[in-house]
Amino acid sequence: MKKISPHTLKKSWKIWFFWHGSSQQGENLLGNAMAHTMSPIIEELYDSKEEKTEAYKRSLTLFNTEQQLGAIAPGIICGTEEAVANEQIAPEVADSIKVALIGPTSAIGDSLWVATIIPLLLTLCMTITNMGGPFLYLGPVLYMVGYPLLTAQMSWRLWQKGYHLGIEGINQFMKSGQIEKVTKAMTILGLIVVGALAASFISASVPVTITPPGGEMAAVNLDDLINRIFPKLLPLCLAYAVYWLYSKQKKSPLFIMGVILMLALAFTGLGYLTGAY
Amino acid sequence: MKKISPHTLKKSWKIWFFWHGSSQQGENLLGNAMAHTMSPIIEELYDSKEEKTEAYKRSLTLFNTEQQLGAIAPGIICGTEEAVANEQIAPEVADSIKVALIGPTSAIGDSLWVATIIPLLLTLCMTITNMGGPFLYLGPVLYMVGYPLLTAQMSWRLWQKGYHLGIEGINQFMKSGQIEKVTKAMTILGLIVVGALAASFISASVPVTITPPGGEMAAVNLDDLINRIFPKLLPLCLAYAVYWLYSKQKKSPLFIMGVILMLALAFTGLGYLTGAY
Amino acid sequence: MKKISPHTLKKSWKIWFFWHGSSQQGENLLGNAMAHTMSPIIEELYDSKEEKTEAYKRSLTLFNTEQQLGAIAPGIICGTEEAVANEQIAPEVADSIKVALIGPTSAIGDSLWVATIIPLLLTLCMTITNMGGPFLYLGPVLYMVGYPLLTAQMSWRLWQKGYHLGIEGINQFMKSGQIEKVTKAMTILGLIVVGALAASFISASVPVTITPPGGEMAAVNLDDLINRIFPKLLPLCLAYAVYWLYSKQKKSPLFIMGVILMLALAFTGLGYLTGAY
Amino acid sequence: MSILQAIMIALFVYLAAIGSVVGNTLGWYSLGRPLVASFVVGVIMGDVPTAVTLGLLLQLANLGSVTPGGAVGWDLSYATYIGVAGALAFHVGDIAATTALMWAFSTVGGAIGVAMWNLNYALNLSVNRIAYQGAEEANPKKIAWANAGLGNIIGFVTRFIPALIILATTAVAGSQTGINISELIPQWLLIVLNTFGGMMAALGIGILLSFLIKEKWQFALVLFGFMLVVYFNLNMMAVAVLAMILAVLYYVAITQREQEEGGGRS
Amino acid sequence: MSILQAIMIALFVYLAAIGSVVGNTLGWYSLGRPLVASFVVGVIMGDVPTAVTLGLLLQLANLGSVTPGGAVGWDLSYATYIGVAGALAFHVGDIAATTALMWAFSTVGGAIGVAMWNLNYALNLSVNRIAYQGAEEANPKKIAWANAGLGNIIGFVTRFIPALIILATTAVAGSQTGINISELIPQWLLIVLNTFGGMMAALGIGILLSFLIKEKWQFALVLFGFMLVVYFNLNMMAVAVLAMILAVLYYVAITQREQEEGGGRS
Amino acid sequence: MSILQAIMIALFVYLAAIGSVVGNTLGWYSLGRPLVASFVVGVIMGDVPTAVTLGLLLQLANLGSVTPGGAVGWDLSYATYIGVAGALAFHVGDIAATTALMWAFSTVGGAIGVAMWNLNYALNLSVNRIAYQGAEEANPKKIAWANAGLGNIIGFVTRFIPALIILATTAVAGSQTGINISELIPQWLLIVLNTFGGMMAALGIGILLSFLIKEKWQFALVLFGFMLVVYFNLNMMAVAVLAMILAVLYYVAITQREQEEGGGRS
Ligand SMILES: OC[C@H]1O[C@H](O)[C@@H](O)[C@@H](O)[C@@H]1O
Ligand SMILES: OC[C@H]1O[C@H](O)[C@@H](O)[C@@H](O)[C@@H]1O
Ligand SMILES: OC[C@H]1O[C@H](O)[C@@H](O)[C@@H](O)[C@@H]1O
Repeated sequence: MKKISPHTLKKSWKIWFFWHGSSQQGENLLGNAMAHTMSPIIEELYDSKEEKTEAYKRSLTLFNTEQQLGAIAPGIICGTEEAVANEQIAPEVADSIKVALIGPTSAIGDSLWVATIIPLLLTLCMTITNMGGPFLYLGPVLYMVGYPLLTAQMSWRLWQKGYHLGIEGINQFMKSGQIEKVTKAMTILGLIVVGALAASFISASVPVTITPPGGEMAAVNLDDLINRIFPKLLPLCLAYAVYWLYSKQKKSPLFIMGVILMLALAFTGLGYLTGAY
Repeated sequence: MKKISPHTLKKSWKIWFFWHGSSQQGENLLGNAMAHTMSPIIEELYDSKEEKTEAYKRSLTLFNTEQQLGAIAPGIICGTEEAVANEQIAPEVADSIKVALIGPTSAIGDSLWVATIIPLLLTLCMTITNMGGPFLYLGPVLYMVGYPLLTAQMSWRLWQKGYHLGIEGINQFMKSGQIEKVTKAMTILGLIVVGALAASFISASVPVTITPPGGEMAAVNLDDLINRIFPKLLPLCLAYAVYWLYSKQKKSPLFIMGVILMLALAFTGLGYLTGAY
Repeated sequence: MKKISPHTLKKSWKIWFFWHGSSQQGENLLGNAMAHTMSPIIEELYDSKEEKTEAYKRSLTLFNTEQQLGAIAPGIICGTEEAVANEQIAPEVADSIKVALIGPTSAIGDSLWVATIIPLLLTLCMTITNMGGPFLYLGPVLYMVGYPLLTAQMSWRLWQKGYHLGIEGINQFMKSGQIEKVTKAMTILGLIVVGALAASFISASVPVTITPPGGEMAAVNLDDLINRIFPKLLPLCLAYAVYWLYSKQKKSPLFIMGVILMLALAFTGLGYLTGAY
Repeated sequence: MSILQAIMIALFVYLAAIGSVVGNTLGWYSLGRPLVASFVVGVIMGDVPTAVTLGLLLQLANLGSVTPGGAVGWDLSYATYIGVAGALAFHVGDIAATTALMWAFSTVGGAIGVAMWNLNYALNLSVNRIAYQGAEEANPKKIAWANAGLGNIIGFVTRFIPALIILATTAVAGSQTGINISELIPQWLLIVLNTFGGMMAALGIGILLSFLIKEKWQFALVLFGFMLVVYFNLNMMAVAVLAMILAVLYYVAITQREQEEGGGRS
Repeated sequence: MSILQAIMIALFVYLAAIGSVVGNTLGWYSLGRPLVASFVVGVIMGDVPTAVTLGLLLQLANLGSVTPGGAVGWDLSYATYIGVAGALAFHVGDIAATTALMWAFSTVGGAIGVAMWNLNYALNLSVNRIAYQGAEEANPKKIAWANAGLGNIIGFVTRFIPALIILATTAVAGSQTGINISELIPQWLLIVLNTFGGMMAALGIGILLSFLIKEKWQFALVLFGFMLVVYFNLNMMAVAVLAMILAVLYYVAITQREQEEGGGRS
Repeated sequence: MSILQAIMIALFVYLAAIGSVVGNTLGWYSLGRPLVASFVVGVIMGDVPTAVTLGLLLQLANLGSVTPGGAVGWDLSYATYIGVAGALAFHVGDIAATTALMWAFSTVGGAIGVAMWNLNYALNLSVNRIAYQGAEEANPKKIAWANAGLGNIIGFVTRFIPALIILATTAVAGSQTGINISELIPQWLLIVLNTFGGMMAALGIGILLSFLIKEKWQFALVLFGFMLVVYFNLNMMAVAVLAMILAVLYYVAITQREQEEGGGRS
């Protein structure tokens, strides 16, 4: 029975961790990086040149994943390569597993890690940064040091987990409700945090002052009026508008930036007209 | 195939919307209003005088519903009348559907709409009114304009929905878990809001000041004492007492008003006795 | 049919309530107290000396329970004794029920009552006490009077409930999901309250002041720094540390007291060193 | 209050009645709610702030006004128009005294309103025969006349006329120079009525509770709402939004659970 | 502290013991909890405010005092009576110094209490033969004498006497004029003991946690309670009510779910 | 900004690119996030506070930066380095003017970044043949050279050089004495750009929403988070902890439910 040594496994992970994205392109996406990543393993598992060439060619095919949380995918591929070397499974099976991994690990990685965890960590560090004084330094440094360290650890663990899964494990993993459940729970986290972000950081106000005729009542600031009924309603609407433009109208971020600029112009104009500036 | 034209359907709804309650009485409740409401439809669907008389008589029988959220009921009846005219169902079936609709649509309308949504809207507008200044005007006007507009829209939509339901739709509607679920969810809304109302708007306090003998300790206001242990405990108890009198003891609102008056007298007396006034 | 009179049942409960713990020891635990408790019942149910001796001997065997919430257990035993006297069940069945009751009623009583309800009541009364002035007296007196009164009532009710359960009732009770559910719900209550306790009452702070070199920035108090990122983090960690030592490391409270004393020494030392004192 | 103002208010007393010509949505549930009714009176009598201040008290005391099957326990609409207009007619600036008056007037007004509603309800029976004739003759006009025509004439007569009488009398009394209500009402009575008014909000809320509470545990939700105000200092808007969020989540939870179970079983 | 006071307190040391003649409800769980025990000492010694202030510290440090199967890890009751009474005997107004003394006295007292409890527990074995004889003879009086009579005499002797000795000695020492504890205790020791006292609440709370936590995720609930105080500024009463509401809702949720499932399947 | 500083920053522009030699964890997701990137610029240019203040604005405006399948819509990293360094080069103390400049520079920078990334992505295709040869020859060194060697050389060239050109030009312009940006930018433009900046945070948050929202009801959760800040005055740390608690409880709830159902059925 051939077995990948722990040392080789780690070496392979290191290549992945640093050079997963070095030569990505539209043809095989992370294919070259994958061949590079698999090289220590292929060298260890096979003896003849033919077998190696065979294995290298398979590793060069199209591959993609989110590269941090998705590290479980190349980890799994290490395991299937071992199984191929031991003739426990046919190369075709390994190939189809590899292809099947692309979709879910990309999607989960992008939405769970990149769109939930990273913004959350950034937000916490921004909050610390915002406190000013020494915190101005603490916030960025915390992220700069903490994020890579924790991510590398997680990535390496997932890699090992993937390698040890075994065929049934893989099947289970692919259809596992577990992932779905974690994703659901993380989405709750993400949604609440995003709502709080909107309230904390977007600043938008209509600089309009209304002076009721007759002079009986004091002039009213439109913003005050809105905020007394529902605080920060405008920022909330703005966030929703961006969501709507991006998600439903399929507008690009650049287009939306333009819209926001127009709004800024309009609001400033209004402010000048009503005498707020 | 006979079909009610959209224009006739709308006309029928309008009669209902304005004159549903014009001649209600103990004999057929909203029966006359229902005959009036059905008149454009009956005129459109039937040709012979015999058929019309037949249909009018059926529409004159006892009918009742909450007239806004319950507008789905007459909507459904328009649909069954059409089915009768096309001889798809027997008049007896239409009659029994009509009778069956009275109970649930009255109950849901009264408890969901009149006892939950209306108080909620009133409360929000009262909160706005309470802010004073221009809000004193905004609150009542918002309700006076907003409530009828939104309600008319909803009522018209439910009417159409009812008309389009079809026989299976009706059966489903009658035993649907959907309604029950919406009711449950709305009840949660209502209960939380009512609790908040009790805390926000009931003011009750025992004007009793206790001076401990010996003169060592400062005089204590009984109300302060209670409020420091659990704030606004008295208003909470008062609301519960009204609930208990009304719901469990089946006392009339007038009787309860009397009880509250006695309490007010007693508290005032206590206040005079202990020197609070 | 023999029947325990209400008066005898009450008499039996009174003996239990006051003398359940009078002669507890390692041999039969509450065995003597149980024989004492059963004496009025045995005297009422049996006529011959042989039967009585038989019954007394059975009541003397090892028995234990939490004595307040667990009062349901001796209540049940009164019922089974009656069944034995009426020859509805064999004495062996009664015995095995008795033994089976020890575990669950001890565990539930200790964790639900002693570790959840009592700390909760104490905490509420402490909160009142903490308000100072007349509340300083109100808090302890409230507990001293309220706790025994309410507990006695509950205990007597459970006793009666136990007595009336009947054999099926007992079986159901023993495997009932009901208890489990109440326990779960109470645990939620307890956990939240304990968290709040940690935040309200533990005071721990590192008296360290850091003066950044260069003199550009103001001196920073380490505690302030921590609290601005997460308030009262230290007390939280301390509570967790005690939990860990007690629960995972199986250290005794005395040992933990020692650890806390060392910490207090260390912190004080640190304070002197950095010039906080 | 002039006679013209009295007529206008009496007109609204009719319009805001249950079953008036504008329908319950515009009438009973909008013009008839004290928040709106007091505003209308305020506009007619030229003192919106005082009118609405009084109206809020009545609104709170009657939030839970539901009339199942035509059973009107308390005619909130009548009570508000008569109560607020009557109090305003004597208003000389002392809000405590005016509030006291309002409670008196509205109590009388509400009682008259119930009586008139019951009369209206009885008289409407006379219309049924005409409607039946219309059906026999297949004559939609006759049916319309019976329901919308006669029905509303009866409604108008039974409500507008008594309201006008009361209001006109009040108008005359109020215009008497030299009457100063503040001096007529003793201090202790003011305190009693103030205390009474503050507690009256419990009436509306308690009756609402009766409609909403079906099981004991639901008091936990009421208590939760109570705490949101008492301990978290939320205002009603915030509570309403939060409660809506929870209602939505609850609805989603029970719907999803059902689907899963349905899916799991089929 | 006079000798009479010492005797009265020693009496309560007995009554508040686990398994005393008044039962655990009145004794160990009421008179034996520092909140009450310190109050009792305060009443006897005529200084309730100081006594209760000390008692609250001990109560917090021992909230989680549970004695499964007779295993008394720390005799809270003994510790409180001796600790508070001892400290009060030397109290001259400096609360920091008195608190420091209290920690010292209560540590000694708690240790003696445990020893006495174990002695009591062992000596009670002697009673069993008499109870057995009572059973053989079917003699309820003998059984009662064994349990309530002898059991309590043993309890009284093992607890009252050592407590009286300590307290009387303290009383004599405390009455010595010229002793000023505040001057005897150095500043740094006061700081240490103060710091120690503040952290001791973690002991009670940590032990409570050990009893309540069964699964890791439950720390989320603890953290939730923590946040209610730290971020929402709730007091304990508010937290308790809120926690109760959530417990009720949780109970209702799991009960309803079960019924639905039961209903759906059967 | 000196030429040396320009070189150093251009180096970081490369390192912080997607797919740079240090990997995305250290590069794109750490050095490339405005919070860190601005800090790096600040350190290099000796003004961390101003740099980070600018960086926070960019970070907020781009929180939701996700690049599925290599699709870079907006090169956040390039935008930040160029934007912050460019603005700092002209910074004379007026933060409003500097912020306005930053928005201008970062817009240009981001656009160039996207172009360069697409160039890089295209040029990388040339590497594939060499990698394929390596596979044919079973030569791991050749594969490594293709991926890590050539891949990174292409990356470096396409990103470092344009960045250096821009930055060096800026350095020269910025060092011209007599240029006072504050005086060149009119007041109204400052207001516009300030308003723009405040609203730009909506961009990042709105895009994040697009990634997270799958069903309509989920807006209820967003609104809940919103309220935690608006009505309960929580800061982000508190919200994060609370949200984590709720996520844990939710996870436990759905896991337990499944187990129960599984248990009940099997
Ligand atoms: O109960 C249903 C319905 O009955 C009658 O039609 C009226 O009292 C309505 O106000 C009520 O909604
Ligand atoms: O554990 C159950 C029970 O055991 C013994 O009887 C005593 O220690 C009690 O305090 C305890 O509650
Ligand atoms: O979508 C998955 C994955 O695709 C490519 O590899 C890159 O764009 C990554 O940033 C992304 O995470």
